[in-house]
Amino acid sequence: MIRVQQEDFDPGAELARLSQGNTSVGGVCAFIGLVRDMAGDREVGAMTLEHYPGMTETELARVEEEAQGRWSLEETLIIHRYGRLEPGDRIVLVAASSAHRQAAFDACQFLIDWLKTRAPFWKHEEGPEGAHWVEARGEDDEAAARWEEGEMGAAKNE
Amino acid sequence: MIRVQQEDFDPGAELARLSQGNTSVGGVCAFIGLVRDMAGDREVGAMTLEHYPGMTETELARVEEEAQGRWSLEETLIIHRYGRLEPGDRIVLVAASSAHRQAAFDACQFLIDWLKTRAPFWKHEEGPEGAHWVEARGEDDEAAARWEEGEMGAAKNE
Amino acid sequence: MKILYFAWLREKTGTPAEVVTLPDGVADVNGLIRWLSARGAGFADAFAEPSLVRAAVNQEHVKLEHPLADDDEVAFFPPVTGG
Amino acid sequence: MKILYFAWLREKTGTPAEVVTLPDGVADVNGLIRWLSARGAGFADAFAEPSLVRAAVNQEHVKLEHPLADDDEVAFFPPVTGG
Repeated sequence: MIRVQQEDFDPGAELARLSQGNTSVGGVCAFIGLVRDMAGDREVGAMTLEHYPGMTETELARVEEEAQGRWSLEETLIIHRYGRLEPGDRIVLVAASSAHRQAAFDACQFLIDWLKTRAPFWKHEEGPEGAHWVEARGEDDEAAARWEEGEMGAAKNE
Repeated sequence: MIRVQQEDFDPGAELARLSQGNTSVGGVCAFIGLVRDMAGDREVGAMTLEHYPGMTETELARVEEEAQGRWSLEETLIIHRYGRLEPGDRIVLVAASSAHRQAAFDACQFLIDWLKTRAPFWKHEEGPEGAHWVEARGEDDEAAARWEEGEMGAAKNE
Repeated sequence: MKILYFAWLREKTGTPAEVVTLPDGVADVNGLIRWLSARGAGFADAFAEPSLVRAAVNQEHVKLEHPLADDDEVAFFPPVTGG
Repeated sequence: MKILYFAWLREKTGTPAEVVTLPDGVADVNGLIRWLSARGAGFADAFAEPSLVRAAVNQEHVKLEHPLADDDEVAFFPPVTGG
């Protein structure tokens, strides 16, 4: 399931839904991303997440579908917020449930890695030194590249 | 933090504590293990988790301490239940919060992998064909062995 | 066609969205970037460093060589930074 | 010393816990297993397949070659299956 929303979400309620009424689930893996008070050595007062309505949902659905195709999963969930957020605020939740824990872990890591380089969100950070658009990070590209076709086994099974 | 208890836990409340009041946290990774209705091709009606009070807490604290030493983490949490559990019931929660998502993911996976081969718990399964003690699985040993000294980089950075 | 601009491309062009007729001689995204850049200082500035610009056509990531049709929805934006 | 038995070792020995004096000539966990196995059918059965038996001394996993002292807490159990 995909949700793109301005309002906060309740991780406990969301995660419960990944196994509720489904006793085939042996494990749920989840990742919650939050706004930090520092970005590198810059203080962050707040940030505004801009996105591309329509394409965001389409891309997140593609990422979810790709995960469902790669692993044997019971449920997957991506919730991503947009708008103005402050340090400590939740930005994103990705989660996967599966009969077996390794599939849940790998799928969850895949969801956030691919989302980071594909979902059309842009962070505008405000701090004491002014505001600026956050630059994409090479390490996010590398994290996503681990999951490229043909390298998947190498990335996770060694 | 370590908790060994018979009663259920509230994943939402527990996970909130991993970042509450700490704006250095950029990500929280969590894994929840649940009782499945099948173990291989055997139906599971219920299971009873026996443990070694005292050593359980000591071993879980060792696992947590090892994770804290290997990664730069803000908080870690292990909650493990014992006693009688039915399909759909939560067994275990492990979680790690960190400034950066990869440390949170790796530490969380490490916590469950090491716990599985070190914490003194034993599952006694009941099903339509009778009751039996669950046998340890070779793949759990392999998962734990990924984290042995010297193989860690190979396991996670390739 | 509809053209959308996000993040600093929106700021530099001063345009969140516009509707234009596919200009004569523009066959792909690169051609559209050249045509837009000739429109004025803001557009020239936005597209000055093509390596920083990403594009989507009909809400799908594409390379700048991607062909264009007049009923396409084209979007320009910097590398994404969500999550 | 205190000796604890868990899971099917508890069931086969019929003993969750007991206190014994470290027997003469028993220097390590293997020696204790041999001594316990001679006590009767239940104990012999519990320790019949040493490769299935794990031990902890003073609540720490040890190999079966681990030396023993009279004030140790020794535990016997199958490979763990938590999580």
